[in-house]
Amino acid sequence: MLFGKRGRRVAGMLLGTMLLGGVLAGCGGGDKAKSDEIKVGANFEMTGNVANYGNATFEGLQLAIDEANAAGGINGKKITLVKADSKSEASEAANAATKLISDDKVSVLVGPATTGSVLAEVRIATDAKVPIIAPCATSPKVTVENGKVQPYVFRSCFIDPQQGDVMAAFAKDNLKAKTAVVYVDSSSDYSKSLGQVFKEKFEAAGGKVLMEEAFLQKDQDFKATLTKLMTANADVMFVPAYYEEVGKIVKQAREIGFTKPIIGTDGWDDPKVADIAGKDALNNTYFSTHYSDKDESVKPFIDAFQKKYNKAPNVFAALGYDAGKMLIDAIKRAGGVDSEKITKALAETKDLKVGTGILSMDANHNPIKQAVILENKDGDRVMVAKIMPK
Amino acid sequence: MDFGSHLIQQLINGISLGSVYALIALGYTMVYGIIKLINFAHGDIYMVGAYVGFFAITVAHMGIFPALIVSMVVTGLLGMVVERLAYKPLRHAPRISVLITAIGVSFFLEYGSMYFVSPTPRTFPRVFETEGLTIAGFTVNGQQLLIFAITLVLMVLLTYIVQYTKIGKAMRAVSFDTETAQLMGIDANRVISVTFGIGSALAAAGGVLVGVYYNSIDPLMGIMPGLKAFVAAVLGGIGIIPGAMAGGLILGIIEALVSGFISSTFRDAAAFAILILVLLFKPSGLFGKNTQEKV
Amino acid sequence: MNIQRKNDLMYLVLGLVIFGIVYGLMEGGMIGSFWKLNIIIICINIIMSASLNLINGYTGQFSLGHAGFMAVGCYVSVILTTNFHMPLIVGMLAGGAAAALLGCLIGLPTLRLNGDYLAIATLGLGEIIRIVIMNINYVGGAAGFTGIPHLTTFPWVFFTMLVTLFFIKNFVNSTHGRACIAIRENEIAAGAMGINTTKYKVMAFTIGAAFAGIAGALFAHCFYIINPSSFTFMASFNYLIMVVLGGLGSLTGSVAGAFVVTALSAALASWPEFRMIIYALALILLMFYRPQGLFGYVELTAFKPFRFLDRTKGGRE
Amino acid sequence: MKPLLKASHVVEMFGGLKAVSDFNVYLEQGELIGLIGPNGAGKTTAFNLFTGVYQPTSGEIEFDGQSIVGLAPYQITQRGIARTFQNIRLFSELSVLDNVKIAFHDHVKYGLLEAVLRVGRYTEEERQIERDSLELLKIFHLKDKAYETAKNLPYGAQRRLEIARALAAKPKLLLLDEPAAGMNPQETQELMEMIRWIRKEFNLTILLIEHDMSLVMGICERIYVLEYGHIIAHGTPEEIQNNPEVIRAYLGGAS
Repeated sequence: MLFGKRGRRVAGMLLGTMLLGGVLAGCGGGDKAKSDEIKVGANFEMTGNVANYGNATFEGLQLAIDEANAAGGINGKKITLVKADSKSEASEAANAATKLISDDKVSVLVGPATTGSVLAEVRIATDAKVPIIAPCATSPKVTVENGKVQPYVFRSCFIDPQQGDVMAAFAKDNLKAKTAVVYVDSSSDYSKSLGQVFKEKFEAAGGKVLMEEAFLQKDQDFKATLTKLMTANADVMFVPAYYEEVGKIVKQAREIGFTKPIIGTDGWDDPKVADIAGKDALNNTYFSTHYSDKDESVKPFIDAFQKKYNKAPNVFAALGYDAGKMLIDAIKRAGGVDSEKITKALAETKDLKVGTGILSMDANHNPIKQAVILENKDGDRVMVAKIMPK
Repeated sequence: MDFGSHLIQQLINGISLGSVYALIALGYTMVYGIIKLINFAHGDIYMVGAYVGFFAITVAHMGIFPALIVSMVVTGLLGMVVERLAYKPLRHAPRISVLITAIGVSFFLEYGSMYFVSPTPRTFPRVFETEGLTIAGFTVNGQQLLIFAITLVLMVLLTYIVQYTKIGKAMRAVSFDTETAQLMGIDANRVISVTFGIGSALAAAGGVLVGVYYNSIDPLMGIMPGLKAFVAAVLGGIGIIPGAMAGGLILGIIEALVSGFISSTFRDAAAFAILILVLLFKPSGLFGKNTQEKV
Repeated sequence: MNIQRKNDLMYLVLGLVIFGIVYGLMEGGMIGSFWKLNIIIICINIIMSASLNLINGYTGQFSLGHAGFMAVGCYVSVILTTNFHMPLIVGMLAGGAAAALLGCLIGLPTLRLNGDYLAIATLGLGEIIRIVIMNINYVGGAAGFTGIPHLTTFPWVFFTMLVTLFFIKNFVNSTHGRACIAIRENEIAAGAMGINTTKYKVMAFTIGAAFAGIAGALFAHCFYIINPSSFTFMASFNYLIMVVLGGLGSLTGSVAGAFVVTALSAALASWPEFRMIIYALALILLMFYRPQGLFGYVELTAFKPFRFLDRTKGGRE
Repeated sequence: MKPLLKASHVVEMFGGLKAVSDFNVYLEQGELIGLIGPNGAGKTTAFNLFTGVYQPTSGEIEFDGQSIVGLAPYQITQRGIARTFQNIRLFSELSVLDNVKIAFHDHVKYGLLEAVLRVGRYTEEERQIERDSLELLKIFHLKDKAYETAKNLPYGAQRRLEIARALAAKPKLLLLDEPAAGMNPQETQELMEMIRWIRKEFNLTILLIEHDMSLVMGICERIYVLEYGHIIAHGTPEEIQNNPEVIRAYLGGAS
């Protein structure tokens, strides 16, 4: 009896191990790329802390690819998106990128949404000579490391210094602010680096940053820090962060009686901000972004997105869509799935019409595109400035 | 704002934050009290409660209070189902296995809801006016008061249930010694099930109130509050109902003061550091009795 | 040569054979770079789970802060290799030493706590370590440390793993290990048998932390970047899952647990939407059918077909 | 000659409750002494005081001429006092052999590095420990059960294993807390022989708590009687049997 039980246990364990071994072997091979398709790896934050940004970016990308496929593909070839989950974590992003490149044999990688995750896959892609398009990783070091351009990395958004500069000038010149407080998301590279640039530029222009504070992703309650920031009595508050927290920050700031302008960056660009904060609270706030939804040239994208997903796009979706457009254009010009040729074509992107405007690639693999500053006014967004690329 | 009034404002902020922790901690502590399980899925039950409330308001067009009740009932039942399916079969297994199961349930609820309701945050419709009340120069939000009041009422109610009702006595008996309780004719499984139901309903109440107050819910919203509530429960002495309340408030106040006077980046670190310090001097929490093993 | 030496030699040969096969398959291109990376991660996770097992499984001290020690090893080693251009081995040793030192400092006061209280205290300490790292700009703060040289190779992780397993195996089969196990079984009786319980708890904690630090060093040099978000309490849970799944107090169990969890997650990578849901269900079901873990308290060698691997325990059943 | 163990005026308070008061005991080298008393008289508390589990509120305990007040249990064991427990405390998931091996802990000389690298004194000492452990198990008729899990042993065997384990710590003084509890008369008889034998063989001093009067009266040379934390009587078995105080304490009645 005892022996039988033992035997069963051993058998069960061996079976389990073999089963897993089978899975291992099964997944080891990967499919060979069929000749009539172009495989694109979509490495995004499907789960984890920033899953909502990863998913939104993916939706935009998917829309661009679907449109291209509906129009007959590229030179008769359809584009297939192969999804992988980076779990909002750098090491998992590297893992997923390795899978897409080595198992799925993709020609191009798109994503992930956040800087840290993109940085983790740069070397893997570079070693395999597969280009990456990072739709919304805004840190300069994504494309330029120690003064050297990363040959296989491109992006479809503008970089932090650009935006920080724009908002510092706006605060100083348009809002006539002499003093400011900065409130950043210390779990985000994007937010921290924007906060730093803003401070440098604002102080260089003669302003003064009185207080710098930080919060963490997924925080719910900001009142304690906001109360502290209020004691500084500054003319403006700069919150370079993503919409989920921004909505709550604006709402709570107004609740505790902060009436001064609150300004931010493209992370604010989501209809949810108004839902969370409420349109009254959102008055007297300004942010920079890539386009105004009033702009006629952006309308086709917004309509198409609305039709496909039954919701308005946010900035992540727009940048994902732009990344898709860049990709399609590059594959078209490269005339095939060869990664080297696609890389070259991406670098030569010029005057391409994307969802949010016209875009050209500069020598550092950063797009040259317009920026706009929008004001939230009674639930509407009004364009207050348009900054064309220099 | 001078130092004194800044301090008072931060205390108000802390108490309001702390009552949210306390509300979740109450359920945590009840479940722990009865089967000594750190139910890591509790924070996710709270998240489910928020979503049930959300759909009750937006899809079924209910008012806030009916939605709160519906959410508490539905989530309470969910808690009982989870207990029945995932924990009950492991009643005699090592405690750590049940803990791992709880982590599994937590993952399942998080990623399941990520799949079904998408990771995009949802916003609660306005169900209250969010006017800040200004009392003697300090701003208090109506909802803050509401959350605090509801937490207080629930704590008193729970203490009453546990101390004076039949089911409460059964709970204490099961908590003290499950087997002896069963010999005395108590249906321990039913008592445990009810405890999970009540605990989960409390979490749901917390979820809906927080959803209304902060106005945004998402599938991962339960992780941090769940952890903080656990810290609060341990701080007060896990298994003790007033301890959970006190622990929650203390934790909230610590966080507000650290954010307000030191730096918000060290807020969580400070909260944990204080927990550890308290444990070093009072190894069973503030309200816990030190029981030495009999040799 | 005595039986124990012979046994060790046999394990060593077995290890070398496995190494030879896997390495051959890798070099021969039979294993693609995705599985190559995941095999490296499996080895690192084995170091993590085995070292956590020493604390949780053998000594019975419920620690939930293992990822914190990994983080310390990770950051100390990358500072040395990246900023001071030291070789990997120096980074590994320094990372392990730093984690061990911290483990000892933390262990001394906290290991007086019992059960769940110790669990939450160690969880808190792990989080404190992560938050502190997040606020140090020298190591990149929340954004992470970039530009790390890619030094971790399969031979490195495999042999480090082998050393770890040998270390822990020999440790638990000595009087020091037995002292730790006695503490798990009955702390009061252990004290009455002349065992300095505090010393051995701290010793187990320190050794566990040291190996977590070494694993951290290896982990860091797999990727170009590391950031604090890889070391949250969720990561600690993950290692705990490996240990419990394999079986507390079983070294073979730790190996199996780390293998199953990592391989399952990698194998499910093609279905990103369902990966975590399936993982969660698998976890619940496994606990259902084997609440004591795959191996319980016993090693593989306790089962008849594998008993030839261990001849020291002559009369075992 | 100085007594091996001497407790003078020991008081132990739990909150306001005096568990033991003005407790005076001495044990000469090589004696076999009994400690008896009704339930709750403070016998186990006395053991816990001798072994460092509790610290006396006041008073002095000397062992081998040195004070052991303030020492931790493991330090006292290292000085030479080993004990068994009233509610058996075996390392229940481990094998019978490992239970005994653990208790050799304090007499092992090899260090951590030797153990991990399996060099130096490790192999020889481990072999010695194994031999000695099996030897001890043989004395207690447990050798054929050496590889069984301790918790699966019958009750009487578990009690014997506890004694074997305590002996492995190589004590000078052995404290036995109700060693015959739960044993049948025949087992008790065997145990009595065994206790006598090990005392001679290992040159031990033994203090035992026991309710089984036949055992106590049969083997002890002197007996202390505790009631409500006080020693009410002290003497040879005959003296104790005829002591009116003891009869009152055990049989009740007006004092």
